[in-house]
Amino acid sequence: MIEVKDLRKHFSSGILKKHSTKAVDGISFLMERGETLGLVGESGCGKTTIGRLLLRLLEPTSGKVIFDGIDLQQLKKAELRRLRPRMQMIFQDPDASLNPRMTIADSIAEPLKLWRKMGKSELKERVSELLEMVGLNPEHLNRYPYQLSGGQNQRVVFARVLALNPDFIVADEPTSSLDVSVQAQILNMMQELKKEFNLTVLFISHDLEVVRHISDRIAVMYRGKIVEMGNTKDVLGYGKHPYTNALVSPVVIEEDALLQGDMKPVNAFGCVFYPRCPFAAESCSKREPEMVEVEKGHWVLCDKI
Amino acid sequence: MYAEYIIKRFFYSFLAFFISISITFSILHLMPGDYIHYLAPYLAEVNPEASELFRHQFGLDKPIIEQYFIYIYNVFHGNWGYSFQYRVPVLKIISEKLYWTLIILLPSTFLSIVIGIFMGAHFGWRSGTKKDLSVLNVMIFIRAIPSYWWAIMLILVFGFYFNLFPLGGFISISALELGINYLDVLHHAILPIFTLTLCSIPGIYYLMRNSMLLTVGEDYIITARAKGLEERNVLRKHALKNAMLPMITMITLECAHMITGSIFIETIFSWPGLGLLTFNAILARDLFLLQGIFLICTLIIIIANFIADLSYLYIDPRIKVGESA
Amino acid sequence: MSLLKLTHLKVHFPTQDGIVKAVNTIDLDIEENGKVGLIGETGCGKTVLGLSIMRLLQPDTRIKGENVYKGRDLLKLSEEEMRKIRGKEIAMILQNPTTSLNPVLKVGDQIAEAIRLHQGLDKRAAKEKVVEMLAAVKIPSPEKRANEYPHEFSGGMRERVMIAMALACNPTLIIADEPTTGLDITIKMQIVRLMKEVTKQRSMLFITHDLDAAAEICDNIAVMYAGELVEYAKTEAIFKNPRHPYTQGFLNSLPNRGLKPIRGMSPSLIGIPNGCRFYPRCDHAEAACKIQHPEMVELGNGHFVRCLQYDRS
Amino acid sequence: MLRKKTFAIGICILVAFSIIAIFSPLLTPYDPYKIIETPLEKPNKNHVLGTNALGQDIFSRLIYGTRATLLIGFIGALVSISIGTFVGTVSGYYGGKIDEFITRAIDIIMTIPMFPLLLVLSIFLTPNMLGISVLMGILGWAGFSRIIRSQVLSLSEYNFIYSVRAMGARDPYIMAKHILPNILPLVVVKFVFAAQNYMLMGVGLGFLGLGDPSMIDWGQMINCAYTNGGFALGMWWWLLPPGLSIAFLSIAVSLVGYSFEDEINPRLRRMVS
Repeated sequence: MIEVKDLRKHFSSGILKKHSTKAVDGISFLMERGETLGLVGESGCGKTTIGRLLLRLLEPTSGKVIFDGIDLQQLKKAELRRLRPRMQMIFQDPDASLNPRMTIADSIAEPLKLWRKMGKSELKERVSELLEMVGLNPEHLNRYPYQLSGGQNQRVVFARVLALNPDFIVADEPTSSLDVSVQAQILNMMQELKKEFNLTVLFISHDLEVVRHISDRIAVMYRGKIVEMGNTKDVLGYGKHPYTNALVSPVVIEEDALLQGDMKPVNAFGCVFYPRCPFAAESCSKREPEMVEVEKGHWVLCDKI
Repeated sequence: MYAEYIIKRFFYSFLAFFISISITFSILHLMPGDYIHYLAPYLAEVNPEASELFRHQFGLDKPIIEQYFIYIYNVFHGNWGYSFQYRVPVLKIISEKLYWTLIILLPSTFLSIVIGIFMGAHFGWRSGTKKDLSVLNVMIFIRAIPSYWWAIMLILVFGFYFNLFPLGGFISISALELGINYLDVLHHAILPIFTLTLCSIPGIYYLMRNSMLLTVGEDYIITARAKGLEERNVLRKHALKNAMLPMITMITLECAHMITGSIFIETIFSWPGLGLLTFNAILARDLFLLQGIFLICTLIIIIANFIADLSYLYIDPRIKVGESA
Repeated sequence: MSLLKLTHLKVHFPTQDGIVKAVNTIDLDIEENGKVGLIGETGCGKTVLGLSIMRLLQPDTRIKGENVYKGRDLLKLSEEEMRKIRGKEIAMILQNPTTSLNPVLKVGDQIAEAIRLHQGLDKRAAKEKVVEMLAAVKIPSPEKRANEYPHEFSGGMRERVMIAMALACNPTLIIADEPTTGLDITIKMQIVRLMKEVTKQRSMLFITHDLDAAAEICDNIAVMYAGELVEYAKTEAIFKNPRHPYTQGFLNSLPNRGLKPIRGMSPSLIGIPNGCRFYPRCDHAEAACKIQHPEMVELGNGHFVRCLQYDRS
Repeated sequence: MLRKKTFAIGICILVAFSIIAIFSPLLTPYDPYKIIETPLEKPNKNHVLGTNALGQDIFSRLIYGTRATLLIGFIGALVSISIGTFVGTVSGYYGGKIDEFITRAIDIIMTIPMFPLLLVLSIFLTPNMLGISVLMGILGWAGFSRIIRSQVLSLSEYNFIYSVRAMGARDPYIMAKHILPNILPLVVVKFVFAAQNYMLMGVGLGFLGLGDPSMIDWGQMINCAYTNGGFALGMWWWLLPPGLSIAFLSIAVSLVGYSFEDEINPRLRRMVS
C-alpha cells in the first residue's frame, strides 16, 4: 500500500552559515493494506516530519513515497489534490484541529462539500451519520469547538477525516494531549473504525504502551533514523536495539547533552545512538551501522547484533 | 554569531538607505512630464537655454542608468543637490537645521521613552486598578488629539494667556544685540519639547503596557514569586527585561512618528529646525531640499533601528545562537 | 508529626463564565518527611491546590479554610511573612520548565537569586552554591552551565534546573507540579530517580497525572476528582486495592492496564451539581448517588474513600 | 461593561459625523465657497461662527469640512488595510522563501519615513483628495501587514489549516474560508486605528498647505486662521472649531478602536491545573 524509499528531509537555516538539520535521514519501509504501523520515538526525533512527508504535505529533500502504486513525488499539484481524499491526517491537539469559527456540522460537512456533490438534505444526513459513528449526539451539531471537550473534538476530527472514506491515515499523537480516561475511549473507537473502514494507519506516538495496543508492527525512531522495526510482539518483547530496550524498561541512559530538536549529528559517520549507548564500542563512532534482518521481518540498526 | 548578526543588520540598514535613494531618484525621473517644470517652472518657460544648461550641468542629458549611478555617487559623497530657495547646497542647510531639530528632538525622545516606559510598566503591572484605567483613558485622549492641535493649544494657554513662554521662535529680540544666550534658547525650547514629549508618551506607554500585560501572566513570574522575591524585584529583575524585548523595535518605529510630529511642532513654534525647513520647502516647492530632508529622516530612523538591533544583543540571549535573528 | 495540614480548604475564583470552584473542601496532611502524590486529570484543580498553598494565585481568588504549616496558618500570615516562607521553607517546582524559567536571565543567576535572598550570601558564595546545586542535580560541567541561558538546555536539563532552584535554600517541603510531564520516557525515569534522591530528607507534595512516577516516589497517594479528594491511601493500597470507582476506572484506562476507558468526561468546575461528582460516569451508581454528596470515610489502615458504597452512616 | 458604553458613545459620535458629512448641503445656512459678507466678522445672529478673512461663513465651511476628513480616513484605511491584509496573509500562509522575502522587504520599507516621503511626492501631484488618500494608503500598509502576518503565522501553526490542506482544499479557498474569518476582528480594529491616523494626517496635510484646494477641509481652515492672523487677533471662533472638530472626531474613533481591541485581546488565562 505504502512504500517509502530512502526518504530524507533536511531543514536548513541561516544565511551566511547554513545549518542543516537532518530531521529524517534515509528511511525506508513498507506498509500493507489494513495494517497499523506504530512509529515510536522521542520528541524531536523526526516522526512528525515523516507523517507529513508521507502525505506530501512537506516536500522531501530526497527519496520516494509510493502510495498504492503511485509515486507521489511525480504528481503535479492538481493530481496530488485529487488523491488527497484517499489519505488523511489526524493531529495531536484536537482543539486546534478545528476552525474555531465553524460549527461542528460545518467542519464535518466541509470535506463533503469539497469533494462530493450532494444536496443539502443528503449532506445533513451524512453529517449526522458520521457524528453518530464517532459517538456524538445531534445536539453537538451546532456547537463550536470551544464548547466541546478535547475528547469530543477529537471525535469530530475523526468524523471529518472519515467523511471521504480514506484508505490511509496518518495519526500523529492523536491522544497525547488527552487525559488517560479519555485516551482509552478514543483509542478504542479508533480500533473499531479501523476495522470498519479497512484503514491503513501510521500511528505516531511517544508512548510505547499506547502503540503496543494499537499496532501490528512497530518502528522505533531515533534522531531521524529507524533503529528497529518489526512485529509488535518481537520489538517490544524481544527488542534488540539498546534504544528500544531503554524505552521498554527504562534503564538509565545518559541524557543527550545536545539541544532538543537540534539534530546535528555528533559524529557524521558513527551510529546516531552512539553517544548515549551503554554498549557502545569504539567502532560504533566510526562506522555507520546497517539495517540487519535478525529474524524474518525484524530489522535492527546496530552493529553489535 | 555576533559577527553574523551585526553584519546582517548592517547590510539591511544599508539596503534600506539604498532603496530610499532609489526612491528619490525615481521620483525625479519617473514622474510624468519634464521635471524641470517642477523644479524651476519660471526658468523653463522664460529661458530655454538656461534650462538646457541646467540639464547639462546636472548630467540630466545622459542615459538614465548612468544618471542613476552618478546620483548614488553624489549622495554618498554628500552632494545632495542644490536648494533653489536658499541658494546653498542642500546638505549644508540641512546640517545647520539638523542641529536645531536635535535640540528639541533628542530631549523629547529621551523623555517620552523614559516616561512612557516607566508608566507603561508601572500600570501594566497593576492593570485593572482604578488608577490604571483612568491613566489609560487620559493617554487615549492625549493620543487622539493631533500634535499640531496640542501645539496650538499649549501656545494659547502658556504663551498667550499665562505669558510664561514665548509664542515662538528660538531667541528673543534682545538676542540681536546681546548675542545668543543659552538660557534664552532653552526658554524658547521648553514648550516645543514639552509638546513633542506629550504627544509621544501615549504611544510608548500603550505599547509598554500591553507588553507588560502579556509578561505578567508568564510562568516565570510565578516562579520568581515562588522563590520568595519581593514584588518590586519580580517586576524589576524578571518582568521588565522581558517586557522590554518587543519594545525596542516598537520604539524605533515610534521615531518616525516623532519626526512627523516635529515637522508640525516646529512649524507652529517657528523653531528653526528641519520641520520649519520642510514647511518652507513645501511652500517654495524646493524639491531637492525636500528630498534631502526625506533622506536625512530616513537616515535618522535607520540609525535608530541599527542601534535597536545592536541593543538586542545585550538584552536577548537567544540571538547569540541565532534563534530569533 | 504533621508538617502541613490543610483543613477544609476551598479555592474559588470568579471568571466571565461564573465562579470556578477549583478546590472544594480538601483535607490533606503531609507528615514530616512524607511524600504525598496528588493524582488527577486535567482541570481537576490540582495545580490550583498547589499554588494556593504557596498563596500564588491571583488576588481576586477566594481561599477559605486552614493551611497550617509548622503550627502557623499560612492563610493568616501577612504577605511579607509569607514571602519569607516561599522558596525558603516551602519551595515549588512549577509545571513546564520551558516557560517557568526566565528566558533572558542566566540559569545560574536565577538559582542564585533565592540563595542570596534567603541566605544572605554574597555574590561569590552564592555562585559557589549554585554550582554545587547544579552538580547535585547531576548537570554535567556545572560551572559552565551556570552561565548559560535556559534555551541552551534540553527539556530534561531544564527540569533539573527547576529542581536545583527549588532545592537551593534547603526547603522543608517541596511542591512539585507535574515535573515529569512532557519529558521523554528515558529522561522521565532519570528525573523521577533524581527527585526521589533529593527528597530523602524532605517532605513533598507531588502533583501529577502520571501514576508510575507517583508510585516510584510517594508513600501516600491522594486521588483528586473535580475539585475534591475521592481517595487517599498508601501507595501500595491504591495500586493493589483501589476502592473508589474513579480510581479503579483511572487505573484500568492506563495503556498498560488494559486501556479500558471511563465513559463520559470530567465535569466542569463551574456549577458543580449536588450529589456525587463522579455519579454520571460511575458504573456502580445508584439513585442516592445523584442526591447525596458522600463524605470521606476511613476504611481502616489509613485508607480513605469518598463513595456512598462505603459511606453508610 | 465599561467598554461597551464607550463603544456605544464612540459609534454614536461617528454616526453623527457621518450624517453631517452626507447631508452637509442641507445643514449649512450658506454656500461655503461663496463670499457673502464682510470678512472677519464676529459670531452673530447670521453667522454662528462669524466669517473668515475672505468673508466666507465659517460654520458652513466647518460642516463641509467633515466630508473631506471622513473620506480621507476611510479611503486611506481601506487602501492600506486591503494591501496589508493581502500581503500579510500571503506571506504568513505560504511561509518559506516568499515569507522571508516579504518580511525583509517590510522591515526595510518600515524604516522609510512615510510622511516626509508623502511631502516629497505631494510636490508632483496635483493636490486632489482621492489621490492623496490613496497615496497615503499605499505608503502605509507595511506595518499593518507585519501584524497580520504574525497572526496568520500563528494561525497556520494550528493544525486545522494543515488538515484542510490535507483534505485537498485549494490555497485561495483556505485563505478565504479559514484564515480571513479568524483574522477579521484584528483587521477591523486595525482599520479603525488606521482611519483615525489618516484623518489626522489628512488634516495635517491641509494644515501644511498640501490639501486639495477644491475641497474644504479642517486642516486648511486651521492653516488659514493661523496664517491670516486669527491666532494673533484672538479670534478663537475661527481657529478653535475646526481643531476641536478633528479632536472630537479622533477621540470618537479612538473609543471605538480601543473598545474593539479590548474585546479581541485574549483574556488573561486563568490557571486550572
